[in-house]
Amino acid sequence: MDLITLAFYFFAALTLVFGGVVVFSKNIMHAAFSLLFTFFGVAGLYVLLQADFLAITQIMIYIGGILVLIIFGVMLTTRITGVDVKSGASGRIQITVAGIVSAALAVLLIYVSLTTVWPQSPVAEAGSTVTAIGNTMLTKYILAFEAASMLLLIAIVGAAFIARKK
Amino acid sequence: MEIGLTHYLVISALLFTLGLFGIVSRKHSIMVLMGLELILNAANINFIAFAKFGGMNIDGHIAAIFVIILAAAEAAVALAILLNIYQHFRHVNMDEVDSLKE
Amino acid sequence: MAKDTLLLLSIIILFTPLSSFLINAFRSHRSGRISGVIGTSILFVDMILAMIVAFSKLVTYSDVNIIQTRFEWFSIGSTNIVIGFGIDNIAAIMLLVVTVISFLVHLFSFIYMEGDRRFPKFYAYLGLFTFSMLGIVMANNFLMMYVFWELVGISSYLLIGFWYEKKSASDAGKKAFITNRIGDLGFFAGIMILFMTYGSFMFDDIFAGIASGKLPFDNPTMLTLAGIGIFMGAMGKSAQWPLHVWLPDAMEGPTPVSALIHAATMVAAGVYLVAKVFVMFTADALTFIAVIGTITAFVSATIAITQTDFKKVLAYSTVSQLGFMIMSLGTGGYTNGFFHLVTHAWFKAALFLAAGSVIHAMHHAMHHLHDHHSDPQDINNMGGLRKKMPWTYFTFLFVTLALSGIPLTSGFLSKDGILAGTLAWANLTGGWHWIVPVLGFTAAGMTAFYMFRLTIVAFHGESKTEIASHTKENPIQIVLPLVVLSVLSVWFFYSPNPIDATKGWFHKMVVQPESAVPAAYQWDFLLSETHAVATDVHAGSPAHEAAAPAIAESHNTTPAAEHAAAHTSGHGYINKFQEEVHHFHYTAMLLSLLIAGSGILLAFLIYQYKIVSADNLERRFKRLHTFSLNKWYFDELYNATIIALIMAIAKGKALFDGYIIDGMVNLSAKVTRIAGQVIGVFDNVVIDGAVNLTANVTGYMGAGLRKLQTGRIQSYVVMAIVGLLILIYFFY
Amino acid sequence: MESTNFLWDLFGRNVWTVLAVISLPLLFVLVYALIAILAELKISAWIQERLGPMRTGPWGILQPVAEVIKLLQKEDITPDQSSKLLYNLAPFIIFTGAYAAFAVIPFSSAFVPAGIDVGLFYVFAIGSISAMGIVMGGWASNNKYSLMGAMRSISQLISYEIPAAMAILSVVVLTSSMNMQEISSMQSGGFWNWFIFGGPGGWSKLWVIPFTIGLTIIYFIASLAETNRVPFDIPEGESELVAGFHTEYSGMKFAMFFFAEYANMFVVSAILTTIFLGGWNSPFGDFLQGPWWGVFWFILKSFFIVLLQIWIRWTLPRFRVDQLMHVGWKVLLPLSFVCFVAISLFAMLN
Repeated sequence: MDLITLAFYFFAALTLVFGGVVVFSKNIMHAAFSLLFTFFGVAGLYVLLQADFLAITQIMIYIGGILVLIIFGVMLTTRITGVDVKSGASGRIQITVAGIVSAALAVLLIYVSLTTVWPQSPVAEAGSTVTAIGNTMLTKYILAFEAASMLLLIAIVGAAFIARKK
Repeated sequence: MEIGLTHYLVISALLFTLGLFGIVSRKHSIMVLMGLELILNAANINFIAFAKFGGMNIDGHIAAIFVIILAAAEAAVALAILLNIYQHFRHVNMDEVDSLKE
Repeated sequence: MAKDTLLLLSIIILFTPLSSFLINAFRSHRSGRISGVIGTSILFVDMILAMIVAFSKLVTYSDVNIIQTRFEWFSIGSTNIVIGFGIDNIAAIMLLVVTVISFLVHLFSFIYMEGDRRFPKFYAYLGLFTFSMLGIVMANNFLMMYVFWELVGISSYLLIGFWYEKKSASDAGKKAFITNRIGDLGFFAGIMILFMTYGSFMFDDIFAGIASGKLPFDNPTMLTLAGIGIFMGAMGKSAQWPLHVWLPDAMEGPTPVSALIHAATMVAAGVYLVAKVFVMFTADALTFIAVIGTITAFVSATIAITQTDFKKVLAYSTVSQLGFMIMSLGTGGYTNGFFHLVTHAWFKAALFLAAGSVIHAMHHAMHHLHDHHSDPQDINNMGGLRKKMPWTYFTFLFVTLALSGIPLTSGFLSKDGILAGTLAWANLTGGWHWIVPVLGFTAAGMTAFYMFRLTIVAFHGESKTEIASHTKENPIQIVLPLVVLSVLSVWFFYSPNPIDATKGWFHKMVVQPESAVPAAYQWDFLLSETHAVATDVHAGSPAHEAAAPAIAESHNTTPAAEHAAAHTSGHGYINKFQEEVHHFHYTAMLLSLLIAGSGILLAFLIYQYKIVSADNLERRFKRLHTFSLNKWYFDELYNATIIALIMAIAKGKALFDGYIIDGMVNLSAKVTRIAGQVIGVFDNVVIDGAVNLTANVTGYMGAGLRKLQTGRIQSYVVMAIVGLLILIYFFY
Repeated sequence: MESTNFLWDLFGRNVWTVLAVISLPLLFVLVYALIAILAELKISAWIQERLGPMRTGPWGILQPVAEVIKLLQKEDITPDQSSKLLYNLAPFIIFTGAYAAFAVIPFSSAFVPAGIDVGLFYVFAIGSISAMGIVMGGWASNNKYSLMGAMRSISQLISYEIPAAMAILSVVVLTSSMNMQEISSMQSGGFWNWFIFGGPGGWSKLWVIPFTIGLTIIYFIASLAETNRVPFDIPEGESELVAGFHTEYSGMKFAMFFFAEYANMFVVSAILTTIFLGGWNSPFGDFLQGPWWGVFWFILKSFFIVLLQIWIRWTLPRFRVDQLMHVGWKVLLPLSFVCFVAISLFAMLN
């Protein structure tokens, strides 16, 4: 068991355990903060997958952006009178159904993952992906890139418009 | 056992089902949103895993980046909408938001 | 002025009063005086324009028959409805008459109607009336003529019933309108006969058609009937016997209205119509017209003698004079008939305005004395007004002389011509036709008598009541129109010769047109010599058209006719009738002077010097007096015959409706109800059962399926995932 | 840029070496923090015309040590109604964020803990972990002042991140690299080649010098805000919010915050040094140039910036919240955009 394998299991555990906390926690703030670790774990997995740029993007956008937004959302939409902020579980039947369906899906997906013969290609050389991503983004995916920038602009303007006080 | 594609796929599957469970079992909209983020992350793990092992190479990264962009836009707009819903109903429980106007 | 400009100006003249109507109609709740100023100034402009157009036509284009335009209005199938408008000499003269009198009446009403709470509305109605009347004048086709004919009817109705709070006023309005409708029915029938035959409403087309020998239904009688039908319209509008009953009642309207509409313009429209379509009347139709005119003139003159209401006397006098005009036209005296229309318009308007002046003064006096019961229009309440209202008196006296046919007045010129015409006609035709001049002369004498009776009773002697002694002269706005109108009644305006008008401009301008009727159906003495020759030689050939100069537009009528006449007879007369009239000129003049003089003398003897007692006469001719006083019982006669008949028919129909039709309806309703009940049971049990069954099945299914449609996204997600699982299970 | 780390060359890649590489910056930070605290105390005293700590050691130079000992001895209070786990976790998260940034800071041409290609980006991203720590601590304290302090802090961080990012991006545009080691080595050959003066290049770079100087100032101001230093210390403005998000903290956990703040100060200074002030390069060309001298120059420059921050802290008054937002969004942001566009144009035309 080398360091890489160890790191993989560490990050996998981090992701899944805190993912579980996110989902099962009764306190919404705990859930939100657990998300931090989940994201961090995923970023770690990216690093192990030699996607350094993606990993940092993950940290920057998910933790620095989306998570902050979510926490702001929680704070602005919940009456925080104490530290135990309920995350609003549904009725027992619904949870049961959700559990069954999720478990079934998990079993199915894992079964599929394990039994399918995936097209494998030789493992790519380790190295910086930034240049490659930049070149591809501005050549092959230039249209999608511009569309995404427009989308973000519109989302910003729209969000600001929707959220402002009447 | 060498860490390979299936490892990541399994992790992704588990993360996906966790997210799904979060979406289905919670009333609080923000909890649903968090579940959604988990699902998107699971998808991204798949993309990157296939980029490395499945020959998707840089295209997988690009796809993941677009997923992240969409997630950011979605979170911004969704939270803005939630703020509005909260101003109207004083809560953000999904199944109690049931009228289109006051 | 170019012809196009002239037509353009005519259109402007036509629509200017309409603007007055629109402006005043939309400000009918505002202050009144402004409306008066607006209406009067618009009419002033209109009058100036009308003068320009009229002089232009009469001076520049005097030799052009008619300046007109025609355009397609719309088409029904393959039939094109063509309308248009045009100015000929009589239209030009009528333009002058209508606008001048209308302007003076506007001016007069400014004081007369002051303080009335519907003052703006009054001016609006006056504008509407003037517009409609000008439309009649300018029309060169039956369709427009008919449309404006009805517009005149409606504005007359509005103005007669202007004080509609008074039942008599609103009744009078309705009576006028309905009576007119009866005449219009004939008018419409006549128009339709002509339209069916000639396929056009244009005068030109129709006259050309008649001249070409084409007759309605190939029957000369139908042409006569068409003429009589159109004349019936004139009978209604011009209050000819037996449709004259509405005009005296129309005096319920404000006096300026009586002057404008029921003396000078609207009632003259009938005469104008007859003159306009004169060329299409057959000999039979003309005889009918002459007889009707004569009866009207005589009957109303007899009634006027005994009336005591100031305006009623004038009203019957108007009817009588209209009878004269119609009679003149009927006897072929085209020019004199129309001449009398014009001269009569001035002095009758003056008479009515003078009456208005008197009534206004009486009203003021009554108001001053706080008397609200006396009748301000009863001449027995007046007397001695000569000293109180000198201007009114002298103008009134002068126009009374004109009406009576005393020399140096315009009335003498025209009436003399008419009477000479009747004599000539009777002489040329003979037989029972002599009754026409006899009754004509009698009526002329009676005219002089009753007019002087009116003057003497109302103005001479001492004041008969307190009210009369408190009257005083009216302001300039009232007096000025009187003076203007009476000045216009001086002979000089029509002919330099005070006893013969035939050399004056009027007779040069208004020349009797050539008849379009085939010679076989027309008096031979009304046909010009060329025409007679032409018809003799080429009977039924296209030469008719060429020989009917009156028909073709911008055809040089007057010189042509004169030229032709000079060639054939060498006397300067158009036809034999003119010549005969000339022969009878002095006879008629002496005779009428004699009769009018004796009428005046009689009036003075009875009412001024009381040598003959009026009461004695009244007692001795009790029956005649009552007969006259009650207007020959025409209203009662109509009540007892026509109205009673209609009521009886209506009652019979009501019974029929009540018992038979209602019974059938009720029976069918009952049958339907029973059938309905049976069907209802079937419907409830069988059909509703089936429908309900379907509905319930659907409903239960819906209620079951509805549970799936929770509205919760989460349950949809679950279902989607379940579906995915199933799909993967089956296809993986 | 494979391995600019002399430890790898010395000992090879094994667990112990990794541990050494990881802990080296920690050692540095400990020493640095003590010095910085002393500097803060002394400089504030001199600015206020007093002597400052004089009793502990000669001229009071041991005063920071005493302070640390005091903090370690203090009772560690955890508020009763707080969210215990998060409350205890927050200081570590914050310190983790601050310390993680040291991974890519090039102390010398021969030493950088992790020489990754996206170093600048990494530094930038890792800053957001500190933000999470702040909000975690603020919320978990169950104290309204803490919560408000945390929220203000977050909004301030987000607001000033953008001008700072624009400044960094401008340099990235000029260098076409995000590797901090590369950026540093590009600026070798005297202070004239530093990016504050437009970086290496011919006379045409004169056009961008105003913009690069401007960006340097912008980055400096933004970094003040990101570290919550005066005049941007509203999140912990004592006159309004007691002590901001760490009001409830005491003892060792407070020391962690304290520590993290000083570490952060050094991180932003180090970045400023690296991207604008030539990094470990000597300002005088080859004079005193080399791997070891590089450490000296780097620490000297960074320390100068830290001292500048301390100096400003005791000189300027605090901004109001609205002024803060105004400066961030309406002044710095447009200015940084202008500079960025200008520099991009320059880079494109070159």
